[in-house]
Amino acid sequence: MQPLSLNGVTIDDSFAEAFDMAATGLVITAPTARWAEIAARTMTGFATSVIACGVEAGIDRELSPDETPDGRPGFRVLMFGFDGKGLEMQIQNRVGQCVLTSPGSACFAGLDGTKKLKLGATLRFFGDGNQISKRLGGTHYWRVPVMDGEFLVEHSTGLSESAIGGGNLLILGRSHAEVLEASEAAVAAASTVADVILPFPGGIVRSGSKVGSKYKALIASTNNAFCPVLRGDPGSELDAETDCVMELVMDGLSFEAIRESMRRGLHAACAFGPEHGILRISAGNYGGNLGRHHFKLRDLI
Amino acid sequence: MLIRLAGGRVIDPVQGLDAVGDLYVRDGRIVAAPEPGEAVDETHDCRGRIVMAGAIDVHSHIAGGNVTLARLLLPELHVNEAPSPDGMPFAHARWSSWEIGRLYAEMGFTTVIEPALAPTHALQTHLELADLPVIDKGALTVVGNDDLLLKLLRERESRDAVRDAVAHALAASRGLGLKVINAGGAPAFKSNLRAFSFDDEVPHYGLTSRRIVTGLLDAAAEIGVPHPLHVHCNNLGVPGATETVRATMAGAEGRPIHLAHIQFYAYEEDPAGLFRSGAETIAAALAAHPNVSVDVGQVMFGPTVTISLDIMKQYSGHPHASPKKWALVDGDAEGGGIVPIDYRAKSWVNQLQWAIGLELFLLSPDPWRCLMTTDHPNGGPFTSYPEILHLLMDRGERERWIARMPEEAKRRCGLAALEREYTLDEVAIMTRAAPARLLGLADRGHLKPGAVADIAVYDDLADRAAMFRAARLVLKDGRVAVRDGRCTGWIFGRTHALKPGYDAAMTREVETYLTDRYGVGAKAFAVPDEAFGERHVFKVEPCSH
Amino acid sequence: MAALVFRLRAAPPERLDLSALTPAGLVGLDRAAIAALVVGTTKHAPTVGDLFEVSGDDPGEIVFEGGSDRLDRIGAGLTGSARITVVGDAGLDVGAGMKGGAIRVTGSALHRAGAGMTGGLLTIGGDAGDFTGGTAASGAMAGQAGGIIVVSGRVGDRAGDRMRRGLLVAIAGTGAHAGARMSGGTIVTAELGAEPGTLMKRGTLVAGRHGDLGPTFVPAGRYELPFLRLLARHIATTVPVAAGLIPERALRWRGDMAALGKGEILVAAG
Amino acid sequence: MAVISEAAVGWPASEAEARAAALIGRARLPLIAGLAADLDAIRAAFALADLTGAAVDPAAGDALAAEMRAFADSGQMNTTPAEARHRADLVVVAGPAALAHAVAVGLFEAAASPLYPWRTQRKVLLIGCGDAPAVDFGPTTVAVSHLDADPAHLRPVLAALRAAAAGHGLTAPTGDRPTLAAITAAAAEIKAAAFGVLVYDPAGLGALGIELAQGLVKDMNVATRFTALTPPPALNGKAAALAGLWTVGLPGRFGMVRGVPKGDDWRFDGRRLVASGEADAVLWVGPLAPGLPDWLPAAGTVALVPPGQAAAADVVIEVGVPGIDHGGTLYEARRDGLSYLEPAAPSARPRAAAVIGRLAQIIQGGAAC
Repeated sequence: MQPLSLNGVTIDDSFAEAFDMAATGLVITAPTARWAEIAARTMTGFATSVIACGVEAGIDRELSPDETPDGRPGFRVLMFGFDGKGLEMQIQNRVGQCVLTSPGSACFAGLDGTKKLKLGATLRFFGDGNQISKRLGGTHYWRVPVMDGEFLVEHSTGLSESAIGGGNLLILGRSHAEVLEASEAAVAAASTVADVILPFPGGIVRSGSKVGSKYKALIASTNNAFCPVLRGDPGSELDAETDCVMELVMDGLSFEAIRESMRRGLHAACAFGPEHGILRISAGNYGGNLGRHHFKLRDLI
Repeated sequence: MLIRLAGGRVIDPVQGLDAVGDLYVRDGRIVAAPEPGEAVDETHDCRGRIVMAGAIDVHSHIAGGNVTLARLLLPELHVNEAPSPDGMPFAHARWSSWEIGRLYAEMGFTTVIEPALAPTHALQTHLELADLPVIDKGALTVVGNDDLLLKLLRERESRDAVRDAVAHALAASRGLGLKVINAGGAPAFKSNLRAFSFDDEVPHYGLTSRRIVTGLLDAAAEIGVPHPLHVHCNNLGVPGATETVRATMAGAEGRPIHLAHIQFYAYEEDPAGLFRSGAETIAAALAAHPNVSVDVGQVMFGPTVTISLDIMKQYSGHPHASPKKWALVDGDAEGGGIVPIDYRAKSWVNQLQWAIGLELFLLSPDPWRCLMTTDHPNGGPFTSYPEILHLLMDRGERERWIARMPEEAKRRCGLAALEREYTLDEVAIMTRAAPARLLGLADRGHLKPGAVADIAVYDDLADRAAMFRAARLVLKDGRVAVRDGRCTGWIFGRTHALKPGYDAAMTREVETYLTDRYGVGAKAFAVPDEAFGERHVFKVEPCSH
Repeated sequence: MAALVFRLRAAPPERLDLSALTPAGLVGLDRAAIAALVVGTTKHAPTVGDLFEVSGDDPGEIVFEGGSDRLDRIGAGLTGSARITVVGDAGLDVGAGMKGGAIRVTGSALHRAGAGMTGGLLTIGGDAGDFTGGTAASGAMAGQAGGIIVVSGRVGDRAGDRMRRGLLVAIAGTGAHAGARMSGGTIVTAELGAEPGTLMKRGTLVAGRHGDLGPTFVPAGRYELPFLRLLARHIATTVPVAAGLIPERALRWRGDMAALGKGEILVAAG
Repeated sequence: MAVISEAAVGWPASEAEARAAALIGRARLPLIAGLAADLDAIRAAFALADLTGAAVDPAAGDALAAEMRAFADSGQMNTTPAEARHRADLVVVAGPAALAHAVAVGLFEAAASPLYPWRTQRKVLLIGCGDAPAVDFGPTTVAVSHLDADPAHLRPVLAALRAAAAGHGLTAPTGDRPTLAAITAAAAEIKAAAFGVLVYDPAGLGALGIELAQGLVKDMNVATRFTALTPPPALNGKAAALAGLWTVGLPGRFGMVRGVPKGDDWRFDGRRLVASGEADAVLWVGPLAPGLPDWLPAAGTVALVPPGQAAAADVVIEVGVPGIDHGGTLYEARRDGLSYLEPAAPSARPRAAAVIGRLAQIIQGGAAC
């Protein structure tokens, strides 16, 4: 079998192993795009890993006024968690602390679904009895009095139980600067796909991890196999020229969306080629025994 | 005219009779078997059927200002849909006097007592009763919260004065008995008290409920009112009301007393302040006090309305109104309160009320002293009596209902363990013989020669509800009133009333009091025969002595 | 199948109760049985056949031709997806208590149009009388509790009385006491008559102008509420003719302070 | 046999009665209007309505409709004149009509011996009654205060009072009539009452105004005792309403729609039924009425009127006046209930009930042919 490559970059015949997740979406609007973005960014902060943050969240995309329910600028955010109950708690805390508080904001369902998660259903109680219920065309909203007017919030949002978390790409290269530049480009490309978020800082995680640790309290620890400074350990996956590895992680509402996002990220990274220090693309997996979704890199070329 | 009811199973506990045979009626009365060869004008085939005296209800709110206010408050619960048959105008006008008479008759009831005849509205009550077709009626005069009586008691006037005041109220309002409702509770509520117990004092009067009730027991005995003083106790619906009932029973000190709709008091309080069944406590107290009779006030599921002169209780109950509207009259003496309610099968509280009522029936030591009522319409409409009889007579039917009870209700009562099934004989006692005896109406409730020919004939069906819902035949005063479960036309019964005497001085005292209070005299409150046109409405019943 | 058409032969001699002429009331009836239905309200008891020429056979699509303000209870309690069209005027209670379907009256309607309705769409081309979208009868605990009513002209007094939910649009204006005792829902109009929102507990009136409010409505500021934008969009899609009635910026009156005081009147503000 | 009243049995039908019966019996929709009569006549009218499929509208129909509607919609808290007179420590009177009623039922009259001796003092608060109404408020009244208001438009002031008593915000009434300060002071007085009574005139307030007034009363009962007193509708309308309720379940104004009693205040409004032509014959029952209403046409009308009253009607039948010519049951405002009134000057004039009963008999006989 011929080794896989794209634009001179070696592509491991490996796969990203991803898991079933529950997901929901929200649309956050404000009088200006700036304030809609502030609310959206704030509520998706500290939401990189469901293990420690309770949720993986990020901005899916910016919405034009035509695309939002109230005709104002907005952002769609996606949130991924273990189950609906956990997501509901995250919605309550994050929308309550970061959107309800943000000037001029409103918050709507960002995902359809027959199963619903409480949104305004719990946040309305902030109104202390002065909240106003409104149903328009089958949709239920709450208007909650706040100091700059009203916080308009939809009663519920949709829940997807067929979402997927953990699509990923490992970008291996010569230097930190070159790998970072290619990774940024890969994040930008991967983010153009709807229904996908890259929840880590700027879409990149540099501390890819393995399962388990020598310390009993930890359930994950540094990924020895892809740590350049640990070359020499048995099991290191890195050759002598690879001094830097960065990872992109994608959560998405569907297999197809993640695969497309990975494909765009992979091509964007490979476009830099060996001449710009990008040597190899790999993916994280656990041998295929833990996650039921496998994104084979060979299918993305 | 001689009528023969032929070949039915005749059940008459008064005569100890349960046998297949003929029953004869002549000129509105039951008569002994005629001489052989005497011509029978009319024969009704009763083979395979049950023949009983017409049933009697001692406590059903069927007339009077508050019943009519309930009609006004809840038009949505009695929307008319069916036309009435020719010759029976308003027979299907829902909640009307006319419909009430028809529906009672079709179940085989021939005498019904309105238990809240307010003396100030006696004329209206009697006018409404007079428009109730078919059945005989009577009403219990409400005393015990009126300022005149309270003043006499407060000022420690003689027992004679109290007796005369009560006798005057009874005679003027043309009542058949005496009723007291949360004695002292109405003036206490008007003075802004929100709770009132047997030994609490009415503000400004220095009188307790106990003093009022015992004063009325004395008066009733001295007047010779055949029906025991009919008491609506304090603390209706309150967890712990079993204690109020026990205190009231003990307070009667052996004198005859009837406690109304006892189910609403058979509530004990658990450590969490919630209620649980006190039926065993009540049943034990009933067994220990042979002077006491009760009616149950069974709760049945569905929307209904509570109508009561207990304005304190009705005000405190208004937050539970369903639909959310209610009315309260701070009237002369009591007034009244109307609070709609929906007893829901899904509510453990309502289910427990239902179960407690049945427990009381099934634990009752004596069918002569524990009567069937729903306190119509307070616990449910009187039209649910057939279902209640089915539940009492058929343990299997009970179990089917119990299977739907929430656990919360099941573990707060002992209904599931009760195996008793009422016999037809016990039913005849509870719904015929006993109420007649308690009302002092000697000419009914049994089938002895000389009794009024108020007779109900039922098909002997395993489905007791179906059986008692539609009598096969009902004779009222010897006339066919119902055939095959349907009323056959308008005939009219009478309103039974006492006519006690009293000292003429009381007439003057009452006149002075009324003129002081209202600016009009006793005539304005009278119930003269002339007010009924050419209708012959009243039948005077004798006092006991 | 062709629409089931009831063509009025002449002005009816008495008020008619047409509530039986719905899909539910006509199911399984052939032409003769339909003609025999009594629709009169007096002892004369005229039938469908006495008063209407009947054609067509589709009870899911009913047309009344030749209106009259004596044609009462058209489409009362309508359910499902049936459609009823009245070419001309309708009488009392058109669409009262309807749960679904669509009724269109090209002329005007008398009182209680859409009273107590819980779903569906009721459109009236002319004016409508008192209690439009309000309570259907004495003692009724709820007025309109869902669905949409659109009246192109004016509605009478107490429109939306005890309204709980849904949308009532009276394009030209309302009579007095619009939204009386309402506890939810939204009324939209160009002009509210005298004393709007009497005893309203909750709910929203949106208008360009209004009559006397009395002392128990309190001004509570001027806002560009996102809710109004949402409402404007909803109306633009469901009632395009009324799209211009929603102001971008509104003065919020809060009341009725004589009742719960959690209702609002939103009036166009510069 | 549809005659409830047995009064008619055995009387010969006069020519006028025959003509009247023909008019009513032939009509597509007869209207039985007025019911300004004793209870027997009201009952007879109901029976005739059942027989002929008529609409029924008491003379006080409009006022009655508003009051009954408000009651059915929300319920009420009321009291009697006697209870108000003896127990109230605050009487709030809303408007001149209410004040007239309070005076008429003796609310301010001193009792020869006070029934509740602990109640020694009373205050009166007048709303929209002017500053100096010519009324003797009696020896127990220790203070009379006034709240300025337009007597024709009391609703806004009552609304403001209720809002103020509930602690809600307010805007100033039009023209500061009354001022916010006066409203606040009046609300404080109302809240301080131990047993307050609000007297209002239902006819003047309309259904929403009644509900508002009752809302104020109910609000106060959370902490103290408060209740209301109202004048009954005119021309024995209360008796018609009560009898309607126990006879067909409907208060006063209703129609017998193909044998089924139906209530609808607009549809069975007599004035409208006549104007629209829906009613094609009218039986006016008015022995207690001062005259026929102006909307009644002469053609097709049968009028039962008191002796000597001129009436433009096809058939005019003079009947006795209950309480004068014959006894009768009427609603008595002072004692707030139905009372039987003995005749003041008994005469042989026919009772309205008997005439109506005979009309029914004739119609029934005709229908049998």
